[in-house]
Amino acid sequence: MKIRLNGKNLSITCSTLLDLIVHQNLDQKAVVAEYNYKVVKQDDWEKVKINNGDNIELLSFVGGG
Amino acid sequence: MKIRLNGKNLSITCSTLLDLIVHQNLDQKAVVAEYNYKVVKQDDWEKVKINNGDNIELLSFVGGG
Amino acid sequence: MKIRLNGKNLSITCSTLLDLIVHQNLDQKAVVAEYNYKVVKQDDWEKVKINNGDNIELLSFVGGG
Amino acid sequence: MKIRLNGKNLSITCSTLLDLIVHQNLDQKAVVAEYNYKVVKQDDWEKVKINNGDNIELLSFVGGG
Amino acid sequence: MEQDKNDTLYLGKQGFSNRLLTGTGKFASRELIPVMLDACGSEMITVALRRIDKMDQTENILKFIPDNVTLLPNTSGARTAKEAVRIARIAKQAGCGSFIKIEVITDIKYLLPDNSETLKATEILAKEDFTVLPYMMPDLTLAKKLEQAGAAAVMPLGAPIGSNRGLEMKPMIEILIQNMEIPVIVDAGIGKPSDAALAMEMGADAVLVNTAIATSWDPAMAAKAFSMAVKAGRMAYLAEMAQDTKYAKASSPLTGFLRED
Amino acid sequence: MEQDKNDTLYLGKQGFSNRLLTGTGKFASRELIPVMLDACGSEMITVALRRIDKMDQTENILKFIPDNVTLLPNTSGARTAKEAVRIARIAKQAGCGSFIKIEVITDIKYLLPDNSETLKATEILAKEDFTVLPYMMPDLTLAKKLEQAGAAAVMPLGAPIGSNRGLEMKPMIEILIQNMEIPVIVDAGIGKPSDAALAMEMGADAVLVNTAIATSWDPAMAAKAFSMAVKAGRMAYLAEMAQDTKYAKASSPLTGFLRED
Amino acid sequence: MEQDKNDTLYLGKQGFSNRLLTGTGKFASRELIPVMLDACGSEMITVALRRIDKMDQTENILKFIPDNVTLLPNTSGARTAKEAVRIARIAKQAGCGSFIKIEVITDIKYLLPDNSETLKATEILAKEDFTVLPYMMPDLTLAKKLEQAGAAAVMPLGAPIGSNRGLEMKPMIEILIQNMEIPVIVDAGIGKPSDAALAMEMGADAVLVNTAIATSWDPAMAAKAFSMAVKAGRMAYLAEMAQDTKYAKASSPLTGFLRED
Amino acid sequence: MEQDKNDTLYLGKQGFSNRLLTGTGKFASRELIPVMLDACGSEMITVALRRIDKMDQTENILKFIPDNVTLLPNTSGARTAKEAVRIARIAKQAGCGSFIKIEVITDIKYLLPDNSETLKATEILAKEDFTVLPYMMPDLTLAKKLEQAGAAAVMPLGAPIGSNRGLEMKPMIEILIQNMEIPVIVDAGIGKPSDAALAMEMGADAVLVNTAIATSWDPAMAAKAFSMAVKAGRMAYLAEMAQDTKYAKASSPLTGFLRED
Repeated sequence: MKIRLNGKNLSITCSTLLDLIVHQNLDQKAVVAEYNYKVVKQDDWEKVKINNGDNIELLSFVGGG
Repeated sequence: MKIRLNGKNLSITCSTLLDLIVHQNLDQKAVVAEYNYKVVKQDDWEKVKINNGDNIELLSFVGGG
Repeated sequence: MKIRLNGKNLSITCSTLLDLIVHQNLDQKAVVAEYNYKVVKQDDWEKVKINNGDNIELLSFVGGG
Repeated sequence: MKIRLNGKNLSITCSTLLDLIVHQNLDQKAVVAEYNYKVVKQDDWEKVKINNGDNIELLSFVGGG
Repeated sequence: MEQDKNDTLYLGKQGFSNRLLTGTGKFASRELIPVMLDACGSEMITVALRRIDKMDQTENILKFIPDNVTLLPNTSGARTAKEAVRIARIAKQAGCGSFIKIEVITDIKYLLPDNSETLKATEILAKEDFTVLPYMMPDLTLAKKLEQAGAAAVMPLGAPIGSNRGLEMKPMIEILIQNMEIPVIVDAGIGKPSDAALAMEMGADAVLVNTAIATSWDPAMAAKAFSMAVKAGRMAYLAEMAQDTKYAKASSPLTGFLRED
Repeated sequence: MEQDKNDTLYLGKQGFSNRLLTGTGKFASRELIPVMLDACGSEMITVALRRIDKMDQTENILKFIPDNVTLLPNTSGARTAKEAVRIARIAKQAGCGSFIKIEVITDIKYLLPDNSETLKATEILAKEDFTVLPYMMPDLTLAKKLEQAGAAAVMPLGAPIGSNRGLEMKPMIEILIQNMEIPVIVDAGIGKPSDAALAMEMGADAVLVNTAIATSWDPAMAAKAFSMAVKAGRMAYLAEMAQDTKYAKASSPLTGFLRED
Repeated sequence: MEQDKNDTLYLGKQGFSNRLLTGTGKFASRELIPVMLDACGSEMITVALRRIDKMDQTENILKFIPDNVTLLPNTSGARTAKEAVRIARIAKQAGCGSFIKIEVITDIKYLLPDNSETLKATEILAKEDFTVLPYMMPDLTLAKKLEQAGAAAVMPLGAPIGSNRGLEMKPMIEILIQNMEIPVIVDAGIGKPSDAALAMEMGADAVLVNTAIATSWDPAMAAKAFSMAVKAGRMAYLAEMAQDTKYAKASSPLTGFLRED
Repeated sequence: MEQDKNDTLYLGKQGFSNRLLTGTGKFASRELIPVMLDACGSEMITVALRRIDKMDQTENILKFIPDNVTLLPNTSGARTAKEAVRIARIAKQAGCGSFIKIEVITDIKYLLPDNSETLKATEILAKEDFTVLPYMMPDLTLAKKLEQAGAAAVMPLGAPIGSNRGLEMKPMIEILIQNMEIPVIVDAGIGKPSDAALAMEMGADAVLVNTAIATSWDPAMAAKAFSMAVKAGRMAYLAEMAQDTKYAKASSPLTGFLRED
């Protein structure tokens, strides 16, 4: 399955958003996940099935002025 | 005949643009005439017939920065 | 007896510095007295005899920047 | 004979100011000569006999602001 | 003698008593942020949103910000109104509240904002119930349009971001202060406490300081200094200090001199 | 985070922790003076000496100054070194302590000091164990002579007395600060807290403010504002804040932007 | 020694050797205009277009402008891009040539331009083969868009029109000068020859001065003064004058002193 | 329109029509000096006196100065009034005329003058029929003493010698200009034509420029630029240009707008 993650093309096997985030080994509390231009709350990550061509952004808040 | 001259409504009897300008007693060399949003050169003033509802602007160049 | 008090000539009858200050009706605590270019403390005012031609300054501290 | 020339001690054999300046090989037109704190004009250089202990300054005008 | 307890700054519906806004950028260590906030009492602080890079995955600036401090996410990185709007929406949905500092920049040399894209983003986000604080070039006509569009304040720059050059744009900022209904917050360029004090004396409603605090060798002390300077400037503004004069005015009396005559 | 407790200013042998010096001139009511002092914590205050005029005999400014505040009598009214010396000696003998602010002025329009008479008075009084603080035109050569003569500090003017025009003489004051061994106290002209903060950021050791406090409509609030600004400026100086830069420096990261690509 | 004869300023396709642009507004008598032009050698001058008012019907400013001076009609009075475009087209059809100074203003207090409407008018008129000179708030992002849209130059204001306050916007104008491909002409606010010289030294391509000339008591002398100042500033720019330094640099030699030793 | 032909500057009994004074220091080649003088028309130029050093014996700057240009020898190198007096007397006896620029400096970092030694030298030399032009720190009290002592003008510094920092001492120079009877010539620090123009606009009687001309890559062009700027500033001063205003003042008429209504 091919998706676009953070602006780059990627082939993955994860089936849900949660799988993807776990697989990326990220600190879940720090992650802001956008699935096809819509933010998904942490509780709902496991409900979101990933399909071919999806656009996913995994973001976090950082220092800025 | 009612026209709009320089932003104000006016009843006139002049039939051409030239008549109007002559009637207004203006220095013809100083006048820039716009007839229905189109500039008319001095030579053509007599050719322009004025109709009811026309929009006419009589302008001149003045000092400005 | 003629003295110079605060830059002005004055005829007085007071015999001591204390007399002079009392006679001028001044708040003694606020007065700084200079007798012939020397400051005299309040306790010593009564000891200072005034002579003809003496130069006396009665000063006080005021607001200043 | 020992003199002080331009702030430094010097032993010389020249007998006149002119001799000294010639001996120093200077462009005479550029020289301002002070002999014992007094300026001597070029015409008078040969008249000035140098004595032991004299203080001589050979100066010139330079660029300055 | 004390500053009026009711001297509250309202941004949208929220009131603030501290008029120093701070930022989280450029700190040598994020642990310094809560110490800095404690030192200066700032009640609002900016944060930025970025794609997670595996190489640097540990960052979550939010956990260094105490709960009583209001978050002000910025849209840094946006080059268009559209990108700014997207970032703003994500920040809000991610639970950062409804404040948003709009920052749309295409100039990478001076980081000067794009006023017209900033206006477009403001128009969109104000309608979505954001409390919109647009970072902007000080420009009265544009500021009036932002006000019209529902901005909660305008944030004119004093000088380019991070330049520490102070109130280079002072004449235009003064014009904004004298003509805007909504608050004017001077953002960017403030390098020293005296700059902050001056902005407040001029009548600015608040200042935002990040770089000058974060990059000093003692950010907590610097933050405290800025906080005091902001308060000092505000008090001077409220006390309507005397105007300057052409000639001198003696501060000691001009009579009663002790002289030899 | 707190400013170093040992950041003491020494004038002669006496140490001061508050770097705002104040004055007693021009207050609408003398009762405001102790309130003002309490508000700002100033530890030294100027007073003047005048001939008593029967019509106005009640004044004794000293009773409005708390015991813990050091008196700094000035020699205002003096037009020559001789007159200044006489006033200084009277003030000392009258129990005002050994501090003296030398002020010799012949220019009645701008009240600018006479540097050469000031130097002469300093030479005399320093030998008589006064702690001499000369008010002066900022002039490095003269300041070095004052230092040589035993002055405890130099007090260059920022701008004419009472003019509230701030640090007009900034370039020369900076030169003094960078080259003097004794403290530099900016006196006269400081009109706003931002001026005071700026002087301290530049490295001035203290500032003296009278007119701007006394003539504001709330002298206690103004004094507090100046006190905070002085502290803020001092802290910034101690924290060695970052220098200004020509270009911008981003305060948000320049990577990881969320964009449509 | 003479300034390079080829130091030509191009606006569109037309070259100019004199870098002082003038205006026809506010002269006490129109007869002064040709005298003023003769005194300063300005090769381009602004005029405005107004509805004829019977009461004041005699005005035709054009006859006071010599043929060798290029007309620059402005769009003053326009509050929108649409109105500016209309005025521009009339001016061109009336035989004033293809130069147009775009001026779109809604702020009647400071007469500050509306940058976004100015951009819209520029986009339209540049396509119609006007040589477009937009009067603008100094704003790099907007200036780049104007360049993109086909403007022949940008005309940032130094300070509000007629204020004589000089280069208040200096920092932003410097940024424009350093980053624009098209010429930068400083318009509005220039009050003294030194302001004009400074603008040229900074690298501005030209300046436009109207009020300061027209309202002086001797417009011809003032115009001459501005013209000389513009040339002086341009020459200094071309001669790349030395930079300023922190310390002094002796102008007389530091050796060979005549001294008592 | 032309500047009044009788606008003559008198220094002592000699009249000058060109108000730019120049210097001979720091030129890459002395051959540039007459070219520079020809380009700018300066009528007075400084020279210095030094002990001849065999290693560099060829210098005689005088032969590069045309006869119609008045020499102004300076006393550079003097650290005391006594040394300055000695140099002045030598210069006069050597045929350089009676003009003397007094320069007494002990500060080798900023080359700031010693005002009190300068006054002493002025007192002595004025009695010996020198036309004395003292270089000085701008200080009104001292300037008045110089005037009293017979100085033909005062020459306050704009900024440290050779620093090109312009009119840093502007506020004090303005005070001198408004209060002195003798001419005020701004010397030192003038780095750009705009600085020179500004000094003249303020009412200075002349300016002396050396470093900025001599160290530019084209001294003749630079000198010409300064000369034009000085004339421009003088003309503006004589034309009493309009004051600056807080708000804008339209330069185009505020009536008769062509609008859609």
